[in-house]
Amino acid sequence: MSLSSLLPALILLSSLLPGLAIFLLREESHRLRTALNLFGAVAKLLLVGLMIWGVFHERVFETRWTLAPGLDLVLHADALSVLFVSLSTVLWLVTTVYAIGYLENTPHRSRFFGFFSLCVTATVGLALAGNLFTFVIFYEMLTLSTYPLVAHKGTPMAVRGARIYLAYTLSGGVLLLIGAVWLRTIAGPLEFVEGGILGGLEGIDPWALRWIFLLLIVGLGVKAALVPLHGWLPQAMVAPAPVSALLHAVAVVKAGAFGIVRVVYDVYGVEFTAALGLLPWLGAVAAVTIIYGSVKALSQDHLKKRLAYSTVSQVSYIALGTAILGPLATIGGVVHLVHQGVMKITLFFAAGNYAENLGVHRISEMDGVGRRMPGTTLAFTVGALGMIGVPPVAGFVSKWYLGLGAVEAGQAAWVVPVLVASSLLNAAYFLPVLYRAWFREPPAAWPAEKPPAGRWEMPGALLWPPVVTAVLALAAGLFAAAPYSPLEWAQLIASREYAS
Amino acid sequence: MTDAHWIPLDMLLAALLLGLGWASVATRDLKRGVALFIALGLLLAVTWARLRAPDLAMAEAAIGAGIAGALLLAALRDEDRAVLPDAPIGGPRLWLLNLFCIGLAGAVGWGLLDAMAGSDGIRLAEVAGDHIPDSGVSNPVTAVLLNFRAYDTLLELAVVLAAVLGVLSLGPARPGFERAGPVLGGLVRWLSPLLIVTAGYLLWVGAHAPGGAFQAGAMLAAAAVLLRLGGRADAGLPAPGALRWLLVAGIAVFLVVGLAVIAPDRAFLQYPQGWAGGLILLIEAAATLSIAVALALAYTGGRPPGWETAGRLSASPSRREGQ
Amino acid sequence: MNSLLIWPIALPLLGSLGALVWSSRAHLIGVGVGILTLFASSLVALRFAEQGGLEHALGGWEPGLGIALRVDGLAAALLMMSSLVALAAAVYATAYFSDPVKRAVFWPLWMLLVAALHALLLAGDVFNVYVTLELLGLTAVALAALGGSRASLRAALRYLTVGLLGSMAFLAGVALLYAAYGTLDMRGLAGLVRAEPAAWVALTLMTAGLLVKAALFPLHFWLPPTHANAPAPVSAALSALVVKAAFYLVLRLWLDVFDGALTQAAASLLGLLGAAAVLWGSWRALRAERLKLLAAYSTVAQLGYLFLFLPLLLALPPGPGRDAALGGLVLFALTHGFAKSALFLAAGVIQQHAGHDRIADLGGTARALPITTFVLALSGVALIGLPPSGTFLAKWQLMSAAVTTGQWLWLPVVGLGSLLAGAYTFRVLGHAFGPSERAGGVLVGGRQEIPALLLAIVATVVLGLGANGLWGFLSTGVSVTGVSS
Amino acid sequence: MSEVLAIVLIAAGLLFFAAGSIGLLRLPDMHSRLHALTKADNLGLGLLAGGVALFAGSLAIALQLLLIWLLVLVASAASAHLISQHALRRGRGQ
Amino acid sequence: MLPQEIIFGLTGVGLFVIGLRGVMLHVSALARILAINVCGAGVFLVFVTVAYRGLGERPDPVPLALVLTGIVVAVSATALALALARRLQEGGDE
Repeated sequence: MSLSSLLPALILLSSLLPGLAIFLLREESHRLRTALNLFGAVAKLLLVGLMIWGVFHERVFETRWTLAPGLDLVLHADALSVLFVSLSTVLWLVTTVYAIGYLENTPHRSRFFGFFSLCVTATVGLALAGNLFTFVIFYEMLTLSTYPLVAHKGTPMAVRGARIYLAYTLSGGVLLLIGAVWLRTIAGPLEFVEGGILGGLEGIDPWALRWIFLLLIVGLGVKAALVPLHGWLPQAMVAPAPVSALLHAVAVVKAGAFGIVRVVYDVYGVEFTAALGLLPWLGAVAAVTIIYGSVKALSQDHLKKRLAYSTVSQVSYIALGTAILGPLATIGGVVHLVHQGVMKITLFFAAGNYAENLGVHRISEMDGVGRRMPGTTLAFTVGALGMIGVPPVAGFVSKWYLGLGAVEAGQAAWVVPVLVASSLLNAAYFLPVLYRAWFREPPAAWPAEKPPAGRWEMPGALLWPPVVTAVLALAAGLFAAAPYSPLEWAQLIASREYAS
Repeated sequence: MTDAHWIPLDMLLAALLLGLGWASVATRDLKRGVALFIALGLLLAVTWARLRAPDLAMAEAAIGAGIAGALLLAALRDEDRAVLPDAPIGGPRLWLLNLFCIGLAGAVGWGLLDAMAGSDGIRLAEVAGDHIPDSGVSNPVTAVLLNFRAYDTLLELAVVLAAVLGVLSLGPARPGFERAGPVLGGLVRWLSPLLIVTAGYLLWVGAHAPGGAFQAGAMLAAAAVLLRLGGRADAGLPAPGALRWLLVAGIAVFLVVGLAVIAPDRAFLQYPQGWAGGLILLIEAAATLSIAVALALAYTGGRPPGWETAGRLSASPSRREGQ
Repeated sequence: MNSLLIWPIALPLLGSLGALVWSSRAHLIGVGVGILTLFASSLVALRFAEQGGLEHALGGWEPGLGIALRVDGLAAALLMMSSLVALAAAVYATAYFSDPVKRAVFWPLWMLLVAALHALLLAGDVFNVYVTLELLGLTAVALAALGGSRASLRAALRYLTVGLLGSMAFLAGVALLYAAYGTLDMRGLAGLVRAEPAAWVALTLMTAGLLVKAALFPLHFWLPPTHANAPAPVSAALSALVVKAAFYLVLRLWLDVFDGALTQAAASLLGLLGAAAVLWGSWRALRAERLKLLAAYSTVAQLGYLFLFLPLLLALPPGPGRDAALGGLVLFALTHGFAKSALFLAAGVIQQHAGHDRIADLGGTARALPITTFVLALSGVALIGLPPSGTFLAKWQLMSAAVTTGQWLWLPVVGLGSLLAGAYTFRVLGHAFGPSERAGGVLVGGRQEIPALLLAIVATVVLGLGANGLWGFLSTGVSVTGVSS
Repeated sequence: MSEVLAIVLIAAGLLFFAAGSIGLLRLPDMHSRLHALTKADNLGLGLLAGGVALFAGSLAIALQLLLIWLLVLVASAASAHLISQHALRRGRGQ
Repeated sequence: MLPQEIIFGLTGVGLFVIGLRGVMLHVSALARILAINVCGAGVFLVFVTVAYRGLGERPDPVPLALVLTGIVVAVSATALALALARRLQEGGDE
């Protein structure tokens, strides 16, 4: 087998094998576990780097393994998958570092990091999936590997949250499965092709395709937390901070959004979807979700809950981008896949730090954290501003392209108001937090303060990840025009999607 | 006499069969039920004889009515209440059941008549007849049992073994009966040797006349039953160690013969030319013993004393135990 | 001559005799014979893969007058599964029984059971099938009764009564077949059976008898108490192999023997019963309070899936579509066999460790028995039908066939069944990962945990990723049965 | 000639059987019933056997029939004895 | 088709159904076992009827052999069932 046919498989194994090895480790062997984790993360990063270079130069990477007649497990690297792979790989490295610090001296770490690695394996598998069948497989694997992470603490609340999460995602999985089987049976092997495949097929009942679209989108919408399928997300925030970070930024929610992008662009084809008259509905759902999420976020005092609802709203920008016909909107949606991830992970890291260091969980307790923990709060600020869409942070770029796309598609009439309204709402639920953090007097005593350790406000393993991701968020905005920037990839993708 | 002349008698026989069958199942008094069932068995034996199946007549009388009857009677002694409660189910459900049964009878009867009407009535009779000369025996039934369909018979012995192992696993044997008085004792002393001789005779004639391993085995078992009724709790069976060997003898010989004859051009249980008769007799002899022991053990209703230790070898195995 | 075919039957039969005579070495004989039997079965499978359908005319008499053993893809696949599962369960059993009497009687019966299973899978003669059914039934009952408790004895007695009734119905059908067509050889019958009352009544009687033994809803009532109260290795064999043997015969009759006399309506009726079994079984499994009872009800449900395939197979025209569905069916049966036996063995470990198998009190199991908990999870994945288990591919084929034939009803059934399966699996896991209120417990050794683990891995990984070969394997011996012709 | 005799014997045997059966049904208490039954049946069977033996007209078969008759005699005598003994012990003559 | 085939064939079916009904009707183990045996007797009768080819002809030996096998299987099953029922009355292990 040549490298080009092995590389995708290697990228999976780089996290799968360490994960399985970690399961077998005894609880005490902390060093070895850390080594395995970082080794896997770095190895994956290098392999992905190789792949980016290759894809940029039109090299084809594909691993194919037949599971049953007509059912191939295909791992294939195209521009879109590379974008998502690199996002998850980079953020996995950062999150691993954070998690190692966060879980220091807590029980069941082998179990945790084992499932942690499986979770990332599933995500990368999703990203590289070359057909709908493969996508479904990793989609279910993701459900399986995240459930133990959500339930990790083992408290009744955690178990309950995990059960709700499972109920939602399994049901979604079943619908997705039925849709996929149906489509596979009437339309043949559903290899993802830029520009879509169904448009070219003759003699398929459009109504069948509409029903299948509904099944697929509902199945994916559960993970993407489209209203009204978002119920699990606020419940799942009982998970440990690194898990929430992963769930919201890379793994679960993103998997759903990514799936929607795949289905619309590479299965149905965006023009064909439009021809079926499905885009407006998708757009409507996205818009409702954006507004609803923001409104709900306003009323949350619990920091992670507010962030969770903000995710509900922000991820739907991606759906919104796909729902608007036209390359600019596509760019906006796709690039937000990355930007939202970077910014949201920053926010969750920060929230985790507050809880870890000061026992601060609620916004009402955040008075003056900025002075106690300047680094963390700085990162939090960057993320928050990005979410609002303040230039030059990445979030601005996404919203800008979404706006342009709406204008280009002549749908500015309803899209722009949605964008403006959501941005105002974002400001409304983030700025007060920043104000408290920086300008209010800190309380006499924090709810549960840890003795300051070392030179920094807290251990480096916890401090640097948010700082790094914040810098990334800034960079993605500042150097949006530079080669290899997320925006450039998004443009590459858009050009290929609309080439056909 | 032709079949036409027999019709009235056959009708009578059929009516008796149905009546006895119905009565033995319908009665609430289990004692009566068992007695009627034994009568049904004997009447079936008569029916087999009428239908020109003397081998079956013997087997039915010895096993179907004899051994099974003995087992049921012994079981009656265990039953706390030999009288059943009135109508376990009744009212509409009973009517539904009856309706179902009538429908079923109609359907199956319909199917059977259709089947017999559509058939040439010869079936395998001719083929079997043609091959009896090279089967090693002249009694067609024995030819089928121990040559054409010997594999069935092998598995059938396994069924007997399985049932006996089940019985043995369930507990120790029932206590025996008190020693018999002079009359019964004398009868037993008289009869049991006679039965053993008869068994040997049946085994021998099985090759060319009605009889064979199963009838013979049943005879031996009957002797054991008699001995037990006469007051011998062990039913005249040998020591447990030997019992294990006797139990497996039938299948062992059968299987070994079957495997031994295998050759590149010869199948499992395909007896070499000229050997068939002897091998069949050998197998039947072993089978007779196994069947007799099995039925006798089944009648005693459990493990004979000392069974557990009989199978042990000197070295007791080192084994970590669960639970 | 293919005298090879007799060995998977003869070896365990010899073994049981040996185990009865030398009962102190019984466990060694049991495992040794298990290995040999697996070897023999593998040879049979290999020979089949080379030559296609195999036939061995016992006694050298032409089938009809004599009895033939036959092997096609279906039989070979199930033969391999049953040998593997039986071996794993045997290794497990060497450390299971503490009562010497039970241990001494377990081994001969166990090997008789295996012999009966293999004889049934290879049988090419309907009356011989009846004998093997009785052998299977009696050994299964005797083994199930080894549980010893009142509950298990009552269950065993009911199992026996119901089973005998089933056999009688089957035998009546055999009588009709012989009366009508004058042969008992399956292939001979397949050529003769016409669409006429005799055939219909015979098929109905035989199928009804088998459905009782295959515990198809609503004839499943005897299964949960029996499987839940038998010793763990026995439950494993009962759930994974014995009920499936009855289903295998239904398949034989419907696809081969009575191919000429069938109607879609009849198949759809079985499909409906299967659907009811899926939903009802899964629901009761969800409500079950004991782990083994849960496993037993899940068996009822999983058997339902197998019956869902029947109307599809009948509706599909011969060709790749039908082969794909048939492969899915076999894959489903295999995966369930391995997963369910693993689940029962794991349940046995838990029961021996904690002294009970109440789901609500499983707390701490994950810490005390990590491997066993892992087995629970893996087999759960297979029961739900999540990737990478073989069940996932099988369900995909099932639903795909449902779409092709327009039998939409089965899609929601499969979906709902999977969700319920997920619910009961994660209910168990949730408790197992919960905090423990009691410390310690009996030590359980690798001899019991490892076999279960291997079985579960086969079900969830091997059969999932390596399944593709199966379809090719099945469509080799077309000649014998015309299953896929 | 012998056939006539045979038929006569068989008829007589049947007569005894009938008598025995009637006795079984009509007589008041158990012991007398047993009495009627055993005597009648044994004699009846003997006559039947004799008749059938004459029909068969072969010594071997005649001996076999004789043997059967003797066995039945012994068995029925013993069983009759056991039944009455049992009945006495239970103390229910009536 | 001989009249006997109809007479005894239908009788066999009748016994089969009678036995079936008995099993479904009764709850007592012993009664059910009895009923199953009656059921079996019915099936055997069908087989023997199928084998019967008239007074003049040798009957088909194959069904007769099957019935012989069936009788032995039936008695084995009966023995196991009775033992189970007895153990159950003694109350099992506990």
